[in-house]
Amino acid sequence: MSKLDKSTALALLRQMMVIRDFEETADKLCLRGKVPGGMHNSSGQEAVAVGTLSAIAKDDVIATTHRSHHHTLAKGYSAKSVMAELFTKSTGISHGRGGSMHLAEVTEGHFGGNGIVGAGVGIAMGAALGIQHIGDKKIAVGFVGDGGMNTGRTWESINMASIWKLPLIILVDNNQYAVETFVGRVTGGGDLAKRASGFGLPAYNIDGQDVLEVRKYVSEARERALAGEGPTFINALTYRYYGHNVGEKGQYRTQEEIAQWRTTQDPIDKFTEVVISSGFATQAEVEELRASVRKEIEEAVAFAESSPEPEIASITQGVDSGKLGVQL
Amino acid sequence: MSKLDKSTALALLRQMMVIRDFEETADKLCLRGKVPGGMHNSSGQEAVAVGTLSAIAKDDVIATTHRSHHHTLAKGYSAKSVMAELFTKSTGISHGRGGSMHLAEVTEGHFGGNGIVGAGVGIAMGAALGIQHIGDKKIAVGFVGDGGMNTGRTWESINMASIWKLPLIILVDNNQYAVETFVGRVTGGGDLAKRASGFGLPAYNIDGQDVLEVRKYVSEARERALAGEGPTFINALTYRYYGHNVGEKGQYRTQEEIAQWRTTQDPIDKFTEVVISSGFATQAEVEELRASVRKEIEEAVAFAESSPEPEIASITQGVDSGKLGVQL
Amino acid sequence: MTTEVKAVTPTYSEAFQSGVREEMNRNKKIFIIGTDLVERGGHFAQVKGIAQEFGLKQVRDAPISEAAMIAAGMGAAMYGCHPIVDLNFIDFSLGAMDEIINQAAKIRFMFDRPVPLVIRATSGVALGGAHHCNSLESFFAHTAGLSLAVPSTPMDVKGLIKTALRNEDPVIFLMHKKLSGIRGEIGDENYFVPFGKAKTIKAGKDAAIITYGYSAVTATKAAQALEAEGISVEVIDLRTLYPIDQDAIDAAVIKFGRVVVLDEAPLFGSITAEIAATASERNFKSLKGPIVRVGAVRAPLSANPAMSEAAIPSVDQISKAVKQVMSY
Amino acid sequence: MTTEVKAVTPTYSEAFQSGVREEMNRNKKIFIIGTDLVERGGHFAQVKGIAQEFGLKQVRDAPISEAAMIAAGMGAAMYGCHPIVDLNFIDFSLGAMDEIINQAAKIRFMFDRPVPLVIRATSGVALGGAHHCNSLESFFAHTAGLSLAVPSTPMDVKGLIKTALRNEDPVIFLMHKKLSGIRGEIGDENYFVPFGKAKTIKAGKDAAIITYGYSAVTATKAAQALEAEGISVEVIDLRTLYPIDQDAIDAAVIKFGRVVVLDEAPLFGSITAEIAATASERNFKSLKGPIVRVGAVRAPLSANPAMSEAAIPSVDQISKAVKQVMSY
Ligand SMILES: Cc1ncc(C[n+]2csc(CCOP(=O)(O)OP(=O)(O)O)c2C)c(N)n1
Ligand SMILES: Cc1ncc(C[n+]2csc(CCOP(=O)(O)OP(=O)(O)O)c2C)c(N)n1
Ligand SMILES: [Mg+2]
Ligand SMILES: [Mg+2]
Repeated sequence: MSKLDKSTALALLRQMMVIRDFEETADKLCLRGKVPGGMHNSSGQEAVAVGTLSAIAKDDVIATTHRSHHHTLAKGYSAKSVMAELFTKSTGISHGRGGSMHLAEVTEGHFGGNGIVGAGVGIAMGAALGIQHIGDKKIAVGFVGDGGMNTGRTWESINMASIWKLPLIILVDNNQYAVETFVGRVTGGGDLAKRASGFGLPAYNIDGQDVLEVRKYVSEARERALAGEGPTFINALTYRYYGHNVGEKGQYRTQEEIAQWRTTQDPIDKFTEVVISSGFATQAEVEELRASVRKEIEEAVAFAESSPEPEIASITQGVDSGKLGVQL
Repeated sequence: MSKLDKSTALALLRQMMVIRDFEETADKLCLRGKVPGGMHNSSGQEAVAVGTLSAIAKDDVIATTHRSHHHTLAKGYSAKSVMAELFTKSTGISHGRGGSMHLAEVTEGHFGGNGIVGAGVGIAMGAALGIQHIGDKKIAVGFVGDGGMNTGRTWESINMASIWKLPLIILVDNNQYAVETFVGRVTGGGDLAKRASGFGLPAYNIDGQDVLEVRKYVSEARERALAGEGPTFINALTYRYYGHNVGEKGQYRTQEEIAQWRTTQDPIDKFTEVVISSGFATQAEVEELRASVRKEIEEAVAFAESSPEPEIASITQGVDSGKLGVQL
Repeated sequence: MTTEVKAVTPTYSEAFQSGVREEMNRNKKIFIIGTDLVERGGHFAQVKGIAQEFGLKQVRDAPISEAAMIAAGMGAAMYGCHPIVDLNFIDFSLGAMDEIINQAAKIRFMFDRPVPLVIRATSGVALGGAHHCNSLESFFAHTAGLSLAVPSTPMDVKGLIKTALRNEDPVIFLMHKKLSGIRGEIGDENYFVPFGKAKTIKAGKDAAIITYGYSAVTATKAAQALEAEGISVEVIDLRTLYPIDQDAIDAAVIKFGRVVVLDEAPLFGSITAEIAATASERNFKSLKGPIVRVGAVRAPLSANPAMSEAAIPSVDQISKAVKQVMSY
Repeated sequence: MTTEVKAVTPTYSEAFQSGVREEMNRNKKIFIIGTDLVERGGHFAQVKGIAQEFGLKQVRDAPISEAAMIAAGMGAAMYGCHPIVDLNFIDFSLGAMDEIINQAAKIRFMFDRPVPLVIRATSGVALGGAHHCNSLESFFAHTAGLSLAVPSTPMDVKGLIKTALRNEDPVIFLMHKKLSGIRGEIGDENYFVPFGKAKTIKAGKDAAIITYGYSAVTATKAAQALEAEGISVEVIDLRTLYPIDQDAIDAAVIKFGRVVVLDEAPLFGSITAEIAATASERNFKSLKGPIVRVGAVRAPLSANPAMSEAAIPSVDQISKAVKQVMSY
């Protein structure tokens, strides 16, 4: 990976700002009833998403979890189409069928969020198998939460990727909590990279608040995958600022803990410092960037608000091809 | 564990002989159509079963796999009741309902063989939870094959046992093949103890052909479990002499490999040497032991042959209690 | 002078708490496993406060490992405990189907050992989209060895869970999402609802709707609407789907000869088919015309609320079905 | 003088091979994943020789990881391949139900992306006991997004698998254990059997038996026995359960008014209920009496062959059912 240049740096920063603003805006809209079924706010986890997605190619594959707005935006989808999906509008990325948990654009390599913890890694592993089978020069990334690290299927898939040397990255978006359960309480051994390395693949615990670190590890993993050296496991330590689902608080962690992460470990703040200290932007320019992001998100909300609902009559369309019954 | 004494040594040896004779006899009977649905011969794996079961208490719990004659005999069930079950007779340990794969006597801590690869560890883990909940001074052992090491549910259960410090031993009866698939071909990382230790429990790769080694590790693991220190993972390397299911050969391994294990690593031969060199028995006494075992197995066959078939009319009995509908 | 305080009746979720508490008070072998139960009290507050009252041994927060959770409950049940495994959403049972269908359901038959295990989950169509709204009743009802409760009122929740916890069979206990907050009377400590006894929730003279769960609410609305049109419909709430109250179904067919069977599962292959087919077979001559089934469209659910709602039976659709049976 | 060699017709398993080979020859995106496929050719020789002919990229031996196998197939299918996942026994699908029911079945609807995936397995009641004889047809048929083939002849095996491999829907392909060795003609390269088209395997004048799979064989035997008693029964083999040939079912009801629906799943909640209920509802007036369903008892299967056999419909039972419909 080449040295950081100005345009890349600003792009990374802006993308993280888009995610933060998107999430905080959507959260408030959700509290106002605009997001049917609720949503999982990823604020605090921007560097994992942006670091990863900026290090892979546009048509590489991702499959992810119930908490995937950040991955989806970082993959390059517009705030409009994601916001509209949260509103379950026809203009949403999944045409209102999926909602917040089921953002996807399979033709472009977004193999979907998922309502089922642990399912995403398997789908990404399958995509990596498809890539290997066809011989394409691509990779797949399977996102999973710390909670998803205790689903057996995830380890089945990691093993399969390991023995078949599939071009896969398993990316743990480790925000340290599964709903209200601290990772340390339910994760035997505690060290996820160690766990993974027992399945025979390179495995790293990294700082998920440092967008450049994430970017670097993912980039190297991608190179290995493209070289036919198989999968890599990356456990990125991060933190979620809001409740599991919108509006949830709970006593499972202290306000001090949240404040500590927010004030000392914020991925956007940290990278803003890098950007400024590297001379890529002044504080004023950063504020300008933030303002342009604000505008983008406002437009996304307006777009989502004004978009039409899906056709109710379509509810039985697209279930299957209907062609199995045709005599060939 | 105390030093090996004569009666223990002879008991261990005899138990291994019982298993070997049982399996080779049953195998032939199976080829003659006496064992409906076939059976999985455990010849070669005697030390794993006898080493384990001799190191735990009579009312400790086991749950095992499709290949479990040896575990069942070593737990102390008579060759008669096991053979009769293979014949699916009413006098069988599971009354003919279970057959070769489903030997059980739950009231006595045999929680069953299993038709499903990987299911046994979960059941044993649950039993260990029951033990812990009630506060009994017992442990549970979950047997699993090398093939079962790639089922996700097994790792879910290992993790659960690890975080809850359950009194459980995970015992890999690692005969190196799953049907025709060599363990090395499908097991990412290759080192099962390393895999397990990533889940935060003591884990060992041991020689499964040495009954005393197995006995020692299991005994120590049991002590830890009873002391509230949680589960232990033991991967015992062994070898299966016959095909996966009776009558199967296949090209997946060489005759030389089989001969090599049989002649240099046979658990009964190896332990016979120990017994003789320790002065616990002469060669002649060993032959007498063998003869008494022969007689026992012959009686078991006669018993199974002459036992009545289960009542056909019973096929709908015992499905549920029938009492949920009673007004309390 | 005393002020009479009108007590607020408990919610459907509180009814569950109440039944579980009472039974836990008399039976220490009852304990609860699931995610986020201790602090949060479960996603629907169904076990709120129980950990605080009974301690952390009686309420265990589990990793996200559904297969292991069921295995844990099953093994502990075989050992002699009476666990409740709280799966949160019934959709997540799909990750533990072997444990439920192949293991827990079959152990009593195979091994003559009861499995006193309650598997609780919310079910039904509500917000949440395709992965959180599966109607799996027909899977469980079809499986020999399982019983299945589907209460629609606080009274029945409490009465049925208490019956389940006094018996020794594996019970799937489905609580409909949309009913979580409804309030109603609950019985006292000695009030038990037997399985397999339907309840007439509205009497009628002309035709019967046989249903369960949230559909009982919709059916009652339809019946009220039809009342205005001079059609008097009886609404029968089955309360459990296995055992099923065949007597009540037969009586309705004989009495009215006009029967609608309703639920919100996709119609093709739903449990309504079983009800209608068996009812037709048993009392064909009493039928004035065919039994009419009403169910959901054959499609996954959408996140969009209007689409989701349109997929399941509406009051209008139900009324239409009743009018159809009235037309005979 | 030339000696005419009477060619032996292929087996049911060979028919599968033949169809798969032909389709693999034209479409390199078809590949097969499962356990013990390469050397052994699968437990029923269903893919024997294919690895040798097409290479190890096209036939992959998998670890025992059913969830990951389905995930692998699904992800690769989404990517653009057309995998066949061979689950060996359909019972093992219980370890991959989320991948099948919640994921593969719903992706097309949610994400507008086809999932061209064939899941092949043997099914049906035979030797093997409770864990190897689950009849899960109703699970799959009930699931929107899945199609389900249940061929009873070599001709249909080949014709249906070729159709499945030319289409883009997820298909569950169930081959009955007891039929593995039967021989029969198979079609040539251009012979395709469409889904949703039943086949009359024996014409009759008085009544119809609607069935599929091995029950088609039992039904034909019953029909032959009844012929001697002067009752002429038509036997209709559905061949696929979804899409189902409603036209053929309707026609049978209309023509005969006397219909038996048969399979070997436990009767309560089996797919026969769907068939009978819908048929009754659609053409009630044509019925001379109720449709009679015949199925297995509500119990797990036993290892004892006579018990197992007694659990499923016998020729006698079927004949009795036909006589019952003849009595109207
Ligand atoms: C199989 C399954 N079990 C349980 C749930 C309910 N659930 C949804 S999100 C969640 C926590 C997931 O935690 P983690 O994997 O750490 O992801 P995060 O929410 O922190 O992003 C749970 C338990 C689910 N969706 N799927
Ligand atoms: C879930 C599941 N998948 C596949 C099978 C088919 N099967 C039975 S035994 C076996 C191999 C098991 O290998 P291993 O665990 O090493 O045990 P071993 O036979 O060597 O004792 C397989 C694949 C099964 N019974 N269950
Ligand atoms: Mg988390
Ligand atoms: Mg093995």
